[in-house]
Amino acid sequence: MVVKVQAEDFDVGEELAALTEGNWAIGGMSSFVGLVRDLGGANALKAMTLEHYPGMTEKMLRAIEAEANERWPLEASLIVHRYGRLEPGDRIVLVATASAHRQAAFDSCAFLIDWLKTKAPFWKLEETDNLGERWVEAKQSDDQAADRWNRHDREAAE
Amino acid sequence: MVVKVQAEDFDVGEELAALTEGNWAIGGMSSFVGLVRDLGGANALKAMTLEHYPGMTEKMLRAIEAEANERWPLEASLIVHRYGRLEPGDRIVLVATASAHRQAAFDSCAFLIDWLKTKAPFWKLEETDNLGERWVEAKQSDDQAADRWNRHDREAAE
Amino acid sequence: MKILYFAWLRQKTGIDSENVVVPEDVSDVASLIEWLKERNEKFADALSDFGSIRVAVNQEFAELNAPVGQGDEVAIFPPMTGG
Amino acid sequence: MKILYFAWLRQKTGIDSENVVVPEDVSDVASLIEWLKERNEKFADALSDFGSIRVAVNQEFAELNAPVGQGDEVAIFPPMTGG
Repeated sequence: MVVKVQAEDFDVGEELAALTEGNWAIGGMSSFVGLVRDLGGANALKAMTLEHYPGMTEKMLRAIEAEANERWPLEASLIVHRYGRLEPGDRIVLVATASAHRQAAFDSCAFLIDWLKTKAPFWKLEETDNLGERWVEAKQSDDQAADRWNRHDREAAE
Repeated sequence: MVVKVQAEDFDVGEELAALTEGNWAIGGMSSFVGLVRDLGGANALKAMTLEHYPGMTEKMLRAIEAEANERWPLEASLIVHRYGRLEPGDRIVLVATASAHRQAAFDSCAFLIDWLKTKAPFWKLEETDNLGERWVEAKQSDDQAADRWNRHDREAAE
Repeated sequence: MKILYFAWLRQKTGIDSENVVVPEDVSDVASLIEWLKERNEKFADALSDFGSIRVAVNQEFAELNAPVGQGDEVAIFPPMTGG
Repeated sequence: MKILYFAWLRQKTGIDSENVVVPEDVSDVASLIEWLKERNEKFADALSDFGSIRVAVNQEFAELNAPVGQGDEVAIFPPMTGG
């Protein structure tokens, strides 16, 4: 279980190689990289600044990674999340999980990224030419994606 | 859309970086790496040799990648599959998909790997100390995982 | 009590972090926010809508009825947008 | 007709690739397999169970009733285990 909260960029290849290195019980590793997107047009993005809550961020990322490790039989897991000023195409976040079985790797990786979207104390400030600075609003679709994982629990319990 | 069928190992970081490089419409990239697993014990694995059907393999991988691109709004996709003799911990396959939206990236990546398990013309020969050489048998659970994607179609059509 | 403000709550209040002595009748998150709103116009504006703010007490998410006291670290921020 | 064998079908028949002239009554996958089984013991054994073999004609998966002819490339193999 690794958690990194940092301003610098990360090397996806190095991070993923370190995750599986020497562990022959791993059959599959699932990973997700979130990037600063710019769809262009009238509101072309100049930059996105990520603010976070130092201390709480690390604590919560460690807690959710521990929960993923309780829910699925993981051999290794990793969350790297950047903060600070980023530009279009820059990497924001890397989540990776490895397991003997591919489905556990896939599901736990999706669980972690859904969770990060709604429960990690990060806030995004977008800078665009036309609209100036604007705080990104939380999306209902992200809450619904995160809630999926609770529903699974409830269904299993019924 | 990139398909590579090769004996040599691949560099995950390089492959993934090339996939998203310069495309600012990408918000998320999902990837999966399959590795040669050895759970140890009495049947500890010495090696796994992958045989494939040159020509048909590339053709089918291109076809399934095209189908993923029809089903989901992908900005980029990649399949790298090795053949030949591999040892525990070696990488076998890399699948990666990138989209403006994370759910499209996740689902299409899962679709491709489920498909590869059952429909790509590869066969695995395991060498163990105790049992000698043994062809890996197709798993019913893999067929069911691949069939999920057909069910989704049927449900959507009903 | 240490209070932290993030994102547009930091911008609207003009404060990122402060140490305050709260009156005795400030006993939970709701009464703390009511007290902060009475400080000045900026706070009244920033904290006007309970629905758009989230609170953590000692780095754990907290509801409006969660107790707060003099030694606590309280953070006030909008809904998170990580990942 | 070019016929390819993979995995344990290659091992059991002892052949990875061959060019054969098939009789005229071999018109589909099923009749091709029946004809191959009559060649010798190895083929009879390798092809004894339809359920454990898969066939591709010109690099497309094919059912037992799929037509085959002199110019085709036919591959015979066990269920795939890629990924």
